[in-house]
Amino acid sequence: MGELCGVVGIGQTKYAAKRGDLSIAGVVREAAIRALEDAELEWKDIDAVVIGKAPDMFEGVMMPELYLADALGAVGKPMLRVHTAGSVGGSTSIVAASLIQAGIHDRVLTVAFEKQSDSNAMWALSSKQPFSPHINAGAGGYFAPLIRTYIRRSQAPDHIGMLVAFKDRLNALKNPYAHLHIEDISMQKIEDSFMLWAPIRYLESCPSSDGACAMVLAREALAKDAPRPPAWVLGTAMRTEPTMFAGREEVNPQAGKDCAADVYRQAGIENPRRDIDVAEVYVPFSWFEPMWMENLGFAEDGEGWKMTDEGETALDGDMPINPSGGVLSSNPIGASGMIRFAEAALQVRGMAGEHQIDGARVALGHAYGGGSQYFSMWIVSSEQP
Amino acid sequence: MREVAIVSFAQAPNVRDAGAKNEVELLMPVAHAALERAGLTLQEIGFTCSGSSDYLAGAPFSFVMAIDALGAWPPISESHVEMDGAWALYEAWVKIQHGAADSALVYGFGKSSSGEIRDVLSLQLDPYYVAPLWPDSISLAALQARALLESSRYSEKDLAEVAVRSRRNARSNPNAQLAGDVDPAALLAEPYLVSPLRKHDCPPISDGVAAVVLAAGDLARRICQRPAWIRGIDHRIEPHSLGVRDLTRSPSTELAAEKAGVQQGPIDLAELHAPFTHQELILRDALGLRDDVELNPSGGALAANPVMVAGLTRIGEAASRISAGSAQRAVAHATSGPCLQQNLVCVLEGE
Amino acid sequence: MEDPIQDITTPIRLDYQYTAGSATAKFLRGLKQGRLLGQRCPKCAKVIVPARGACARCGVATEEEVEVADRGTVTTFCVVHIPVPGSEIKPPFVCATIQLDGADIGCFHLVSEVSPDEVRAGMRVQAVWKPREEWDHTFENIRYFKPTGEPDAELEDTRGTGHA
Amino acid sequence: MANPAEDVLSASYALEFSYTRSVGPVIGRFLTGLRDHRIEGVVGSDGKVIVPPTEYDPFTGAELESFVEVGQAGVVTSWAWMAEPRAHQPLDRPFAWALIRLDGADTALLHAVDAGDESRMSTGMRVKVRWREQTSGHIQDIACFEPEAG
Repeated sequence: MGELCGVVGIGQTKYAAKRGDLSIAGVVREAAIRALEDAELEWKDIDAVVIGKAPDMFEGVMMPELYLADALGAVGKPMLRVHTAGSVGGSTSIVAASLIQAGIHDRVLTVAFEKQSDSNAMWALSSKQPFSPHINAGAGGYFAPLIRTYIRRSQAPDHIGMLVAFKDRLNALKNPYAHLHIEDISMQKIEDSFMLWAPIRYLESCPSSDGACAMVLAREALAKDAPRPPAWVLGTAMRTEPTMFAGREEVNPQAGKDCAADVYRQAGIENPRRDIDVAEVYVPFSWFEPMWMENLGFAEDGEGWKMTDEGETALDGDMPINPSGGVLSSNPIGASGMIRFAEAALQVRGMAGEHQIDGARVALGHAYGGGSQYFSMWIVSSEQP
Repeated sequence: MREVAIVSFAQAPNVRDAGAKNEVELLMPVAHAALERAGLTLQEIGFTCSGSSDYLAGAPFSFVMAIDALGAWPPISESHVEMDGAWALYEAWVKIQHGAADSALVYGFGKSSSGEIRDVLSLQLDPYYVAPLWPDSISLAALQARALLESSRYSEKDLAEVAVRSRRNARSNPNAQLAGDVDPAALLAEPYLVSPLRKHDCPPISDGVAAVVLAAGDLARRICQRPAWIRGIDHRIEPHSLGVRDLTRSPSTELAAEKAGVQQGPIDLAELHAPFTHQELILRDALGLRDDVELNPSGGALAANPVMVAGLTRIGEAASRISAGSAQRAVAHATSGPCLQQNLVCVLEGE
Repeated sequence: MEDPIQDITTPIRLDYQYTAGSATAKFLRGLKQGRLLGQRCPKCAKVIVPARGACARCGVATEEEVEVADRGTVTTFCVVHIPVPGSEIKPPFVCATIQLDGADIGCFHLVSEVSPDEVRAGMRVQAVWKPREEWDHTFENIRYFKPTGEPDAELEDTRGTGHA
Repeated sequence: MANPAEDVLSASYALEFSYTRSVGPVIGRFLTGLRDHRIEGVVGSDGKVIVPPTEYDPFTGAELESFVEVGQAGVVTSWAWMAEPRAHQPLDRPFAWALIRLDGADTALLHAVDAGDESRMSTGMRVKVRWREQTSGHIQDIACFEPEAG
């Protein structure tokens, strides 16, 4: 079905609380140039640009792709802007891939970014829409109760969340692009960190980052000739369900299960735990690792936390999750999903550097957003199908 | 390329202020009407894609609640562009080309009445050099209009005649806001709003929703008596800074038209997303439309301009006329950004 | 010569007129009268509170008005230790999902008059309203929920699998 | 705040925030120039001088870094008469929005012209910068432009 799509170039900025050295265009540009360099291509080689980010209010620029057209060499080309809440970085990658898979373009540049420091990430807090029927306690106030439900149902021990945070923060030390490099990280340090929304501690939460991620995607013939090994896209999937309805399962959402089943089917994956070598999974609060392990079918319901507890999700475990340090270590919101997709591709290209998983052949990139209701995933492989 | 057609189109009446109805309440009947006309349920649809803007709504993640209108259970394969619904249609078309879906529901929604749309659109501008000065959307269009008028290709009377035709055509469009018979001389006697533009040169402020259903090949033929086949669709963008562009031309429209194959056959009618009278003239030239082409039979964006919807509506209006048999080959156009920065061109044909 | 410019400040202010949807308006008008109004889905028969004008699962309009109790069951919660900007509530406080008696969906509100350590899923709670003269079109007419002292309700989902 | 005439609950609210934007080297250099009453452009891929300087070439996407100082007066290439200025705009009395090609530049800059009356505006007319009394490195350091002749 369709053309085969390969990832031939990947670029990331250094993620930081504030990239005070760059404009918004400068941020997207840094990632885009690195992706072009990786692919050994120039602007003129790119046929179309697909850009994604989270709400425009972070930067106070409406539809910033209009202003960014010049910086991304998009003038005279098609340019699309995707926004699917937190999953947007993943969805953006998928839209870009579909332009190749549909046979419309030869090479597509896709970029996702956020420059949250422009608003000190405070946008949502500065104005409150009238007539909101609910009491709002921030993002953590929404997700922490879901975590509590997970803990209650699975009877997971309290330290699991801290264990995830410890592992991801250790991994981040091996990733030069990661925002948070906490050299003296320890379980004790995490336990001692400030409680935000119990059971979520400060060091179990994602930071707010500036940064961008970019990829160059190419059709089969061009990807085969790329200077560095491509990551072949074996499957892509997106699923959405409504935020609130009677009886909605919010901890282990159906949309996530359906999305995983769809992407596995496309990629010929029968047993994800066995067939996938490494996964980059969107974990903004530590406890979401075990929750997603179950949602993704890596563990039985109620058993996800055991993977973390037994070290299976660590760099040297049999199912490494987030070798890059994950969203817990770098979180330019609109780009966070694309970083997952790109890191999965880096792994199968053998280009992940110090956090490379030896022999990684098949990898999953995962993103979610909204009230755990938007999902996007892709499977990439070192081997051309 | 797979054959893909528009098999159904629905829209809400465009109004100055939809009042008590929020986006979900506006969208629900329209989305369901589009599905019903196609004889499909949401669960039979392969892909759903929408277009809208948070800044229009004045709240982040404004598209998330819109999902509530659809009945997205079991979960659906779905995406969203922060653009006019016309680009959502493009994304859906790509998905069908890929073979990942055989049908798609596409919708756009926007309540321009919530904020001061002239100021809201200022935030589309360069955030360092231009947005801090708050030039409003009508002023920018006026700069473009003067450049066109002084190029000697068109006069203020030509602009007024675009408005006259728009309102005349809109008389037969029950969803239009501005319709009627007006005299160009009377329009020209009105004062300037932002010179050289008068009120009639500018779009009304509109709340609106539109939805279309796309289907591929035999499915389209089965569910629609006369599908409007998408024979070509393309979109292009220009540099952002107004000061580096030739505002009297639309090179991105020219390029998109060439890629979409506009000139590969005779065009019966065109639905152009020109919120301002002079922009219709620029677009007509860019598309190379002959004088015998029926222009904006719906009245176009001058008769109703729901931001984030009006481009998709143009495609839907053109498709409806093909499905009704009153046109054989049509071009539909959508625009985005200040002074026609980004343009999409779609060529539609009957069997 | 001063240092080169690295940052600029650009204030942005946009004025909006926000209109509550008609279903939300009905819910808020009910609150102003001290009533909690939901709507029953004509398709799945579930009662949705706050009324939203739509059953998101079925994608149909909801019209039938159903008044629900101002007491219910905590289904889950968290303890917020940081201040919520723009809010007068002092941390730590309990933010809970509460399924009101007669409703089939939870709403978010605060739980107080109990130590955060003692709050648990299944706990029965009832609304503590502000004085009537302070009531307006807002859920904040209910100051918070407090425990009723009834025995805990049994929650349906302890198997850990989706019941949706 | 409720409107009793209809079944509508509506209220006004403001989406308000002061964004702090890091500007990067190119925009930073231009703004630094403004602070010091100097206007600089950048040389584009085709050798044309772009003012205000874009970080990347509008047509080729190339990185631009060759700066040149341009004049503080120039020619109006198009304009629009703002009879009723809106909140936040540079002037609170009727003025013209104009695209202005400064001497030595090949592209136009968008700003306000304080011409007093529409009859004093024309395409091709010459205008010059009026600096704000206190400059701080912001596009608003240019208070507006004014007709060069008198």
